[in-house]
Amino acid sequence: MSDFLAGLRALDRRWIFLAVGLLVIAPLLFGFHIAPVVPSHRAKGFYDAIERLPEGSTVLLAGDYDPGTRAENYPMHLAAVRQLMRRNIKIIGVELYPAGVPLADDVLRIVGAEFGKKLGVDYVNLGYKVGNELVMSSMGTSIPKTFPVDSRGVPVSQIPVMRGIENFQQIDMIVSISAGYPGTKEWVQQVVSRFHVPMVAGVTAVSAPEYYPYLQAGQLQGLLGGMAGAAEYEVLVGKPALATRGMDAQSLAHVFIAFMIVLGNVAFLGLRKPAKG
Amino acid sequence: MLGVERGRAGVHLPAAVSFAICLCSLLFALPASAFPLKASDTPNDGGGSITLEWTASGPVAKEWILVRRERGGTFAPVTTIEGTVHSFRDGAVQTGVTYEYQLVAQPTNPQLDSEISAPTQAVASKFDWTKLNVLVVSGIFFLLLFFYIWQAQSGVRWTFRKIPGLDAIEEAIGRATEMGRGVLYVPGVQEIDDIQTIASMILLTKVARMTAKYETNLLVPTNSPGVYTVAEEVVKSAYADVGRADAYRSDQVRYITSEQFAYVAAVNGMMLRERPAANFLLGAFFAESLLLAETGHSVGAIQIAGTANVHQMPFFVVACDYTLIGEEYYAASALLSNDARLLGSLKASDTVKIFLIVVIVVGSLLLTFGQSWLADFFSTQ
Amino acid sequence: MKRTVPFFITLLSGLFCLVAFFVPHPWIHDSYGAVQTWAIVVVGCTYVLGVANLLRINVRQAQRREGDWIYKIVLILGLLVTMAVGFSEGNHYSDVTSRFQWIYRTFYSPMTSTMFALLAFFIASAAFRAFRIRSPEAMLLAIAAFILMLGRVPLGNAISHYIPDAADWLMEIPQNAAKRGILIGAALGVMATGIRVILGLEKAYGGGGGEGGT
Amino acid sequence: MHLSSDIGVWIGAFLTLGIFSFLYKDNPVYKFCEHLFVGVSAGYYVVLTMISSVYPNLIQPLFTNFSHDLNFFLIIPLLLGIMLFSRFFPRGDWLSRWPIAFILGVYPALRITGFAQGDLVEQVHGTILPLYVPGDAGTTINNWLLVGGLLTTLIFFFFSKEHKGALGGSARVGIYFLMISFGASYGYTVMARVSLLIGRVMFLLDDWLGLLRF
Repeated sequence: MSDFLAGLRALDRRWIFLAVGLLVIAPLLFGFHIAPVVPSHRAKGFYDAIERLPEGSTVLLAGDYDPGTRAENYPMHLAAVRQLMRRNIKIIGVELYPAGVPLADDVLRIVGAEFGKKLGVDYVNLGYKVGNELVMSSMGTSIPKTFPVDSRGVPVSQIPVMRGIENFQQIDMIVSISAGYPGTKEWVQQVVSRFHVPMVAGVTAVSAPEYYPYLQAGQLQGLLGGMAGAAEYEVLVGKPALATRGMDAQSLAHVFIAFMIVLGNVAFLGLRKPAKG
Repeated sequence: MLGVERGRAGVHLPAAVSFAICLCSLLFALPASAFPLKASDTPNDGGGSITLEWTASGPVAKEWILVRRERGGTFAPVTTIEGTVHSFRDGAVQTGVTYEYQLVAQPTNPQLDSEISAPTQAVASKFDWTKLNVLVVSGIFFLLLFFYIWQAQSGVRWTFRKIPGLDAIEEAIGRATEMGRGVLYVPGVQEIDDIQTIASMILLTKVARMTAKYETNLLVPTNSPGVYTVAEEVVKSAYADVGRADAYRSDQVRYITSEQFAYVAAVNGMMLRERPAANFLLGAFFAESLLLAETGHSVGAIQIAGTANVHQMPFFVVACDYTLIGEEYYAASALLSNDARLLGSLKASDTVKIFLIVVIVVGSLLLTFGQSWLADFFSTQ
Repeated sequence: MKRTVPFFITLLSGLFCLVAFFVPHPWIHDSYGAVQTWAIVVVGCTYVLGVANLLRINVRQAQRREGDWIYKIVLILGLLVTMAVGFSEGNHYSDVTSRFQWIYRTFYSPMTSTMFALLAFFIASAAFRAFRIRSPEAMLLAIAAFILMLGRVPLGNAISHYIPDAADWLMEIPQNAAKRGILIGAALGVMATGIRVILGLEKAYGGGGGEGGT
Repeated sequence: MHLSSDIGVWIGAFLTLGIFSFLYKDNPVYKFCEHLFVGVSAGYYVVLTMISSVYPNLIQPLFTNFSHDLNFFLIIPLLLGIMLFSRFFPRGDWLSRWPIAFILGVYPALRITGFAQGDLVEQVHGTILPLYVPGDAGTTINNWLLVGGLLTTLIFFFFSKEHKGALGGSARVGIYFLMISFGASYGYTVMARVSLLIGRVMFLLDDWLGLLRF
């Protein structure tokens, strides 16, 4: 037994790496299903908040992430645009991550084609602007002055969907898809209370716990956390896609990591002094 | 509180007048079935907006066309509104121009039209009363801050509680000395202008003085040239302070690389080779926190960590012997720095916390007994 | 001149922006809009400056043949080629078929997403080698982590709906209370530092933003 | 199996595997990828910043529409932006402090009001909760826990008095709340990292090797 524990303690961590890799590849490759995705009430809150918007409303869609967290944010971005376009809501996209622009362009183009929406008439992507929370605050004064042109360089005065849009008074809701700074936290701080605009957020799992106080205080109407939140939302929107596909691998990896914590504590039992403080 | 009441009353005064005018016109001018349309300046904005409210009694039109005219002009449509709606904010008016509104039923049915509203102007507010709570809370905090900084500058010193992680620094260096092994100090991965890195440099002063005194080897790998320059200066002068300038070697502080994972790989390599008895991970950490803490733990070092990056705290808590959590980390550096501005700020934020605790307790008790005014005062939405 | 002018620029622009938060009147608000646009442009220039600096440091290291100089050349080439392609395409840089987008999709996108994917492996190994439950506090942390890891994936729900329910409760009540405590403390810290910077009481300039990033 | 015929996907796959090779050990391929990544991303940032911010918000209005809408005031940020680059000349170094001073006025002011409103005032408001909800024992208990959890966490971060007696007891409870919140963060971080790995594996198996059929 003690030999076994000693062996465990000396385990090269690359074996653990290998196990993680296999556990993630296997369910994807063989496509076996462990359990169905059941939406949580937070995902429902996100979905219902968008459902409550009257047709023809205008939504600001902030895609503040880049390929670094694409696996988490892209599925929720895609699903949110599906729900918005299905409900005939006009979309104004902005991105405060420079590398987020092509992702947002993709999402709008792909779903726009699905629903037969026209760029410029039903939706527009204003693209990236440097300055983080300063851009948000500046949009509160004037959106056309902050974004004189869209991501293609077309002046906003020539874009039909931007007609009449001056500042947040004409925006019915903000949908924030966020990876970190700048993102949901800054939108809450700079825009939600200050200009009284309701907001829902789809965020990476790392940052999700930080936003629960905002959710409880009513600064957010709904919250999607990570790929699991995206999968729940995909089910609600009625088009299970990328995130739902990944959930079985996700389940297995979680169990494995929990098991590693237990195993590690058994292996190193009694080896170190107890901690103080 | 009085300020709010007064402010709000002031804003509503014209509304009350216009409502009275509406009532009068109801009596004299219009058919009985029409309902009043209340138009008033949208409060707390920069002008350019009028808020309309109405309650239609009896049968309601399917849709309304909202029409507007400048006084003496002719009505022109503004927008179409569904019959179920009861308010609208017209944000396309000019400040200081007098307007009149009417809701015209669609399909046409004059019976269902509203009255013509009383003439109204959009007014630009000089103060946004919904933000009074922000002004009050920040005002209290800043006044306390200036007061305590001023006190600290005139030599007042307060007693603060012990911070276990801070006291453990000496113990860890002592143990390293006994074991004849070195000490590793990682100052985070942000630039020198980051507040957390600055705090780290203050803590480094204490660590360097002790290692100089105990003649224990200290290594400081840095990931930015800026941090390298400052850290070198800090360590050098700490050695000089305790009279051991001769013991300082130029390779104790090193610039490794700015690339995140390459830096981690290099520091982990140092840990495995040098096997330090104590690791200090103090500064702004991101994804590298768990890699550094893991390797440090596996070589059996005493680890003391501190960061204000919330996401990284769990990894430090489980793998390190002591963790300075968020504010504790800043407090530790303030206590060590003896800088009046930092000490005054610490004292001021403690005092504001007492104030907030009282507000929350009193507000919750009031709310329990049906009094919501304190809660409402803090509402921002 | 060298110190007083910057001091007054910071003081005036800071106080003006503070006042503008509370005053919606066009007297203040219109110029506030202009000030913000100026700041956006200046911040844009600092980004360009940052990259110019990166280029300068790396060119110097490559010239001196220091350490990994060969990799510095890779860095410089990557930087210059990307810039040249981007600027040569002008406003068409955002077209799906542009060469700039090809560079983004072929180089930038796979590399940045893989960098962060590495961490899945490291977190598993750290769970085994450096997650020590040796105090009641660590025990609480571990239990909360277990409940969350199971409760947030479909597997937890398949075992029992109590697991996601417990995870929800943990997140919404105890977790929420503690995070709010951290949030309030951090807010006080940011406000204190902010006002010290505006009033010129801060020796070192703090620029870091929030707790984002990974 | 349906191998990709797109050269871009092959390069992306090579770079992905090159970065994953770091898991075995630090090696030249990884170093190559890392430096290339830094170079390409810096180049990308410059292009985006110039084309999407500096050009439309400064150059275009200033040089094509000078007199319209007070655009000539944009000379101020233009000068500030140019002054930044005086850093490269030792004697003009002090000039670069002016634009920095401007940014150091605007950002702290934004943060002060943003944090004060969103993270201080509104969070206090969110914690003022009724301590007895008739007929709803669950909400009553949760409200007590939320209020109590926040107060004890704040007390833990209270430094002006030694944590002894009732204060010490409260601080202790505060630590338990903090530990639960760290456990929750741990669980969520695990989730995030695994998701990103899944994303990369999907890229390799699907886009590159064409092995997945959904």
